[in-house]
Amino acid sequence: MARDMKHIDVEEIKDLGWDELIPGAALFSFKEPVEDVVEVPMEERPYAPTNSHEWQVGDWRVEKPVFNRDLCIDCQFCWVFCPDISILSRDKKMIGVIYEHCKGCGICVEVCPTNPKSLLMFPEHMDNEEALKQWPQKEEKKKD
Amino acid sequence: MVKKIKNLKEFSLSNDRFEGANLMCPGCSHNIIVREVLNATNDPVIVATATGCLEVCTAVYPRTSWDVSWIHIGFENAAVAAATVAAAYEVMKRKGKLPPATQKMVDEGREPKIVAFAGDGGTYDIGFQSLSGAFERGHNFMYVCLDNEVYANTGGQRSSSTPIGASTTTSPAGAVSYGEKMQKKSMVEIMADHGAPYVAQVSPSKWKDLVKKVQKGFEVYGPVYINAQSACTTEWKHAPEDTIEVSDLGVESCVWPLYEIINERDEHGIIYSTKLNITYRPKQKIPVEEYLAAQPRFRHLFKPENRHIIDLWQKAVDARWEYLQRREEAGV
Amino acid sequence: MLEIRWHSRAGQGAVTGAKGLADVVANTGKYVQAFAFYGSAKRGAAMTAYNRVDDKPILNHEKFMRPDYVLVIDPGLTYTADITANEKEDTKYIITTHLSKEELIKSQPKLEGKEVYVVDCMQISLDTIGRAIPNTPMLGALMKVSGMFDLEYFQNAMRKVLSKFPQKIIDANMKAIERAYNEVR
Amino acid sequence: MAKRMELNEVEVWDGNMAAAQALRQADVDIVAAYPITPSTPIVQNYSKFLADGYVDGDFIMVESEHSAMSGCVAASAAGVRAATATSSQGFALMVEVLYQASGMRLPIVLTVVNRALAAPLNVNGDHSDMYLGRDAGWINLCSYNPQEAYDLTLMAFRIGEDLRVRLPVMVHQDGFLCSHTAQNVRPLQDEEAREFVGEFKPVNSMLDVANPVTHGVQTEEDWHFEHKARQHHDLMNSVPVIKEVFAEFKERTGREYDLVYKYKMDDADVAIVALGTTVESARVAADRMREQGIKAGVVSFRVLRPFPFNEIVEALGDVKAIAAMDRSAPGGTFGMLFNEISAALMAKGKHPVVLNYIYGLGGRDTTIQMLEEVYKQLDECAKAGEAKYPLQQFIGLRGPKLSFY
Repeated sequence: MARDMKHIDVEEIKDLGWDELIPGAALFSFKEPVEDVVEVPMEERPYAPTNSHEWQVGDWRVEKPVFNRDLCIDCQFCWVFCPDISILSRDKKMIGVIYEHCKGCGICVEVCPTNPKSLLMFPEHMDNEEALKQWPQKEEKKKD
Repeated sequence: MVKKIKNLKEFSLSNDRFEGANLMCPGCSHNIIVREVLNATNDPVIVATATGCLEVCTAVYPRTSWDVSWIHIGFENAAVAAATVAAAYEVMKRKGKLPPATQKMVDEGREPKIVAFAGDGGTYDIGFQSLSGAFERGHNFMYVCLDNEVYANTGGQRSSSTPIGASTTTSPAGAVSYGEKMQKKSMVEIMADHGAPYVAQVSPSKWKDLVKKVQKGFEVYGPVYINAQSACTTEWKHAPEDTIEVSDLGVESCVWPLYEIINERDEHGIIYSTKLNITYRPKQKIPVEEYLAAQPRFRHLFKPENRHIIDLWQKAVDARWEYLQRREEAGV
Repeated sequence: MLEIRWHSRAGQGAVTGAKGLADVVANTGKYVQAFAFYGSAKRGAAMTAYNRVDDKPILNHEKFMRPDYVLVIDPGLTYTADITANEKEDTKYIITTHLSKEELIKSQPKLEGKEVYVVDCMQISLDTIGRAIPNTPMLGALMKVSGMFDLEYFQNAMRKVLSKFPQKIIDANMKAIERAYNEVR
Repeated sequence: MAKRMELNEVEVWDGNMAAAQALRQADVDIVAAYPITPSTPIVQNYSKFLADGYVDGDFIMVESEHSAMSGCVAASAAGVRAATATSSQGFALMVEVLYQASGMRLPIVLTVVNRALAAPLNVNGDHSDMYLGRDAGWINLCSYNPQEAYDLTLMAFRIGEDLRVRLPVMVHQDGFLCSHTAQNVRPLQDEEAREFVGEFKPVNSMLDVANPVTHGVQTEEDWHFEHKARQHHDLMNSVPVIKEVFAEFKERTGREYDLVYKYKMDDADVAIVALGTTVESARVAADRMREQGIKAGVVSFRVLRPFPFNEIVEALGDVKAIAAMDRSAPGGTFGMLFNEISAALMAKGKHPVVLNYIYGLGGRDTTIQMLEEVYKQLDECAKAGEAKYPLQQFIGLRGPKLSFY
């Protein structure tokens, strides 16, 4: 009998035998119907265990972006240009980085327009609290 | 139903239907484009994807990164796949046999948008026949080419979108070669000449321009072609964090001009007006050299013996920009 | 089993004729087969079509045939096609020609000593239908020679087969069948 | 709503018309097709039905067979009934997508009008295309005449769409010898046919926006094998469903189908095994042989895939000499029928003489006389208890005799 791929425990998936697979290798996004997905924020969606939302690629990172709320102007550049849907922004406010999904590409830092930047790359092993302490000062505009 | 997006803050209210923890490279433009396209509408979306990076990295068993229905069949058939899903949708709608949730959306005026994503290999080369056929037949769907000018998924071979002078794994620069010998072909015009109601070129770095064009595309009935610049950190060999900057250099140098072609058609499909609009005009056109210098795939062009290719590049870009401006002025 | 071979040029309606005959015969409860040989040649090329008729289901799918009737609907094919191929002792020939039987046999000596009938299906179709489609008149001639069906029954049956055509065309075909039925010698 | 077509109790249809009528009656939602000789009339007939209001679905004239099958895959994954027709080179162009269709478990129906594969180019019938696609994971049904092409096409929808199966189905018919040969066909009336085929039951439909589904995933060494195993298992286990559908069809029409076709095999000493119209011609030859005292019979595959192993051994197990007649260029080995029959018999400890005849390539006529000669050779072998002829012979060929092994 094919196992219910909408509800299977993540740990069990890798041990499934051929006889437990869904014919055609179809994968489902959600455990239960979601009538209007654009109305449901990610944190409220009934993700099936087979949705990569439930997975993580954070270990790909060498460096991580750290977010400094004090400097942020909520411009949303980091949100729109993040390739990995790893900038958590709600109600037009930048909240932080979803480290489970962030691959550490650094685009968010590059596109951040504040001075000093509100997002900066720090070594993966460094504590975010520590990173915030080391935040650089405002850069003076170079005179030509 | 057109989603109102006044500014980036408003756009950021979008609830993504494309998920993280997919397996694309860090800093990949494909993902940014997909997000911008999907977030341009609140209507349901159904996606077909050609074989390529996007396909092999977002549906690797047993995980999917899609919160919309999605299909991959092969390398060369994303267009016919999307077109036939569109046809199937219309048959079911006519027969009154749509699934209830879908029917409810349709009743609210939110018809599903059917989108194909394919790379330049799947578009300019192996998928061109299927694309041309689907456009000629006039199915109601959007085709987005994620144009990174190379077969990135298979390890960086040249495609017919690879620009002159680029070093790829099958057109490598060497002691007696400056790399790719051919100029890339103009897919935007080719697709516009199919009579498609709306065709546009976009860059993910100019998100608002992209979203606006996608929205326009969703509003017309018929096949829509979007050629999206997709800077590739792996094959263009720039640093992942520079994706947006490299994209911008392409736009600001007019290597990657942002424009649209609108074929207005009457109820019989006869085109009575063709207009080309340049949708972004750099304040100051930067030299092509700066765009090339940002990408190690062009590094060898800066050797004395290859400098003439840079000159050639500039000439070609200037001529093309001139052509687009003339067409825009002439309203054709 | 009754076997019929048609000699025709592509476009002259031999396949339609063979299928029309099959349709009529099938309505009487018999089993039929109608087929043709095609190559990639287009309109005007010589071709052959075939009918088989039997009281029991037809299982034979060989193209090889020893025909009971050979129907030649294009006059030229009498001379250029191998119309006597695989003939039997009693094979009957119905040949479209403007010649008399004697003149015809003189012009094509290999028909000497065979049971030959002549009828000018070309002229009949031009007179009645207005185009050189000699297939239906040939069927009229076949009815007369074979005695398969009487004229009235066959005409009624053909009306059904042709029912999708305009009345004018059906009437013209009926006339063509009748003329050939009466004129075959 | 499509118009009802009034049909006679007996129609004179060629195989193409028979297949087209079955597609019409099955109320297919999407037919995506491309013309190719000799299957072209199927889609021509179908588009005429559409033009006259007898079809409620969509007919998409695509730009290649590759797109025809891709369109069927997408439509089927979208949750609608899809079908197409092709032959030969077109079939070859579809091959890549045939595997996608079966791998994604989409119950598409493909009517294949069998034709030779180039080079040299040839538009006539042989089984090269059928052989090319036999490992594609589809259910393969074989017809020998227009009536069967019609019946099996209707049944193909029922079999493939059954929730226990969900696999695509090919229905084969011989190019020209069936496709362009008009014969008596007893069709079902539209409402009977529709009732028999039933409504399409979508599974994991892409059009259901509340339940997003991902089709056509990537699997690597950690998953591919299991999925292919599942697919093979389900193909093998389609047999009871095929039998059920055959039985229900018999109840409705009186026409009987079985996995393996047998003619006069109860006491046969020698048997021809063939496919397509040759099966019926061989019956004529077998009857003539029996008049001469040779106990001849005919066996064929009604269902080529899944391979009816037990049934074929049961049919041939007591025969002394068998002709495996392959209508496809064997490409450096024995023909497929020879290999598969020999393997099946050997696996069950049976050792009759099995000879391989390559015949009828590119539409070369297969005469009753030729089949009689085959029986005579078999009779000699049967009496001698050993192969008195080379194991592989080309027959009906001009020039010196060609044989191998």
